[in-house]
Amino acid sequence: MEQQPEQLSFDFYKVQPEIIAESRSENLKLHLGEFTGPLDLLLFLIKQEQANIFDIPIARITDEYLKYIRLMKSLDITLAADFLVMAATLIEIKSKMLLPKEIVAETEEEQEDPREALVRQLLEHQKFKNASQMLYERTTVEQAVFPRGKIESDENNSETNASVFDLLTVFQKILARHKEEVQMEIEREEITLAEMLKTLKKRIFESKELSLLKFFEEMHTRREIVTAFFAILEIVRTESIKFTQNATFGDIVLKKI
Amino acid sequence: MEIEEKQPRSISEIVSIVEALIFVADEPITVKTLADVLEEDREIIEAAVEELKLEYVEREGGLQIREIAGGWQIATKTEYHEKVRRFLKTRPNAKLSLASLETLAVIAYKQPVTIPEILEIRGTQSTSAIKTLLEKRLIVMKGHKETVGRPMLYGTSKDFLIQFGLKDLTELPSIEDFEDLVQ
Amino acid sequence: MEIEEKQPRSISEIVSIVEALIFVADEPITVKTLADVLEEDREIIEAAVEELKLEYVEREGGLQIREIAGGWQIATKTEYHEKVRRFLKTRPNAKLSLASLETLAVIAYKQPVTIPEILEIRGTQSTSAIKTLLEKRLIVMKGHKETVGRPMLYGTSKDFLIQFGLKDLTELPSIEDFEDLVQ
Repeated sequence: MEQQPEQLSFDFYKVQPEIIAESRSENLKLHLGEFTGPLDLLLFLIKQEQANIFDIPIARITDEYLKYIRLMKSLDITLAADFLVMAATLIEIKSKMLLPKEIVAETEEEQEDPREALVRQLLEHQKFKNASQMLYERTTVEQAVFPRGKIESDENNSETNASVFDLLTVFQKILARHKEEVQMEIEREEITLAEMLKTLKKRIFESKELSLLKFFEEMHTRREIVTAFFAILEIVRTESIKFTQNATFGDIVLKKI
Repeated sequence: MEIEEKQPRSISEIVSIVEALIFVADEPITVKTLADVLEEDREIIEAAVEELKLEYVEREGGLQIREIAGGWQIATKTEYHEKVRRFLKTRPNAKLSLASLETLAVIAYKQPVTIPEILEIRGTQSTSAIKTLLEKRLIVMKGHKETVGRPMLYGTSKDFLIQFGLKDLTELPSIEDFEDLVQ
Repeated sequence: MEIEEKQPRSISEIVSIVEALIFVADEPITVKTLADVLEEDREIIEAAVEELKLEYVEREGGLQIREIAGGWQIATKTEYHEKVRRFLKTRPNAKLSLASLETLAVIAYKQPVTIPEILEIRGTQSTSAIKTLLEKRLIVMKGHKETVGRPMLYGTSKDFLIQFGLKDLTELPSIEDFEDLVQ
């Protein structure tokens, strides 16, 4: 038995934003659509008010916009900061338009409609909104087309095509993992003092002398360095081995006497 | 040492080899690659692909030959999607959110483009949409822009062309075409 | 509740759907599975498969329908194997296992780098991954490091830049670029 005919998981047209608030008796029913940003909300309000985009009734639209923001706030819905920035912009435009024209003319070289920049942005945004609808339609059609199944020559393994983004993500994961491991190492005893002493002795007896700097460089963790340090102090105390330094601040070398 | 017998092939043989190669390729295969493998001129390959395409149309079978992402591919016909999906037990891919689609539209038309430039057009932050699009391999990082801060540039990928059924980016309708839709 | 409109399909439609299903299946598909998906009798499916097989023989194209392991499959014809193999060998292959990708990431970001240093960062042996990366020409040897044992240094190659679509190494996204995205 098949459940419902295949349906796409969402319908572009159905998720178009809308605000429906109806209060019947005690219940307030509210339906909020998904606005992709403040420009989206503004376009919606302009359409709802049946206003001309080239001559936006800024006072009315600003009121509507602020009403929406307040509604969201009262519902404890967190709004992206961009929505608040747009609110400020609208209020600014509104106040500019209230000023007598002569005063504005004095402060600005050429008299420009304070709404102009916003209108340009809205028109630009509208174009891309329409373009995204086109993309939605294309991908819907495309989902009905299937490529062939796997064949032998596809090297049936878990290999993936890698992009620069994959490189970066993988590298970041390695670094995170590395950090964790280092933290774990500090907690457990890696190399014991006895083992370190043995290694150190072997190294000195093999090559007669050993650069301290080099020996420390071979250590992987802070703990190992500390252990190595104790081992060196111990070996100088118990064996016939001494420190030499050729120059002030030069490398310290362990030498068999 | 190897002696390649260079007897001229018939066009129907070329068509057959082209079909075999398009089939085994796990990605759309370009005319150039076909020409290289067959050691034939581009024109001959192009004619062969056209011939093959016609054959598929005339056969009226379950498959089609189509040009996508700069190459050729064999795929099922749309009309059988219901049965195919039922067999594969797949659901349609999770759809992109409106925010992601919008961000993708901006990147597709303005590429290569930086995050601040996308913000300018969308009027809102797009970082989580960009992350989604990167993860879905629909967009790729295209190096840094040589301006202050060296912001990362983004563009669409080959997967974008495939998933949206486009031959290449020029097949996208002009962004100005969407203008007259503004009421 | 659902009413399935059970209008009889034409045999040619069944043949087309059968072809589409054989095509998308990862493994040879049995008559039983085909019958289940199409909700048709075994006999009808068997006839459709025979019909399809005949069509492929008559077409004389590059593909064949064959019965294998109790199921049906589309495959290239044996006479074109030489060309197919040639194509498969030469096709660019940017596909990497996770181990190789990890090793490549460390080399890309830490270059020039030695094997012990990679081990240190990845926390696991990378020798076979390094061999793979060298074979794929994604990395190259960059001389010896002047420390004890003079270990070999590795870095990314020109092919690496080409395959990952980078102009130069400064175009590699940095961890900071990524942080912009996750915040």
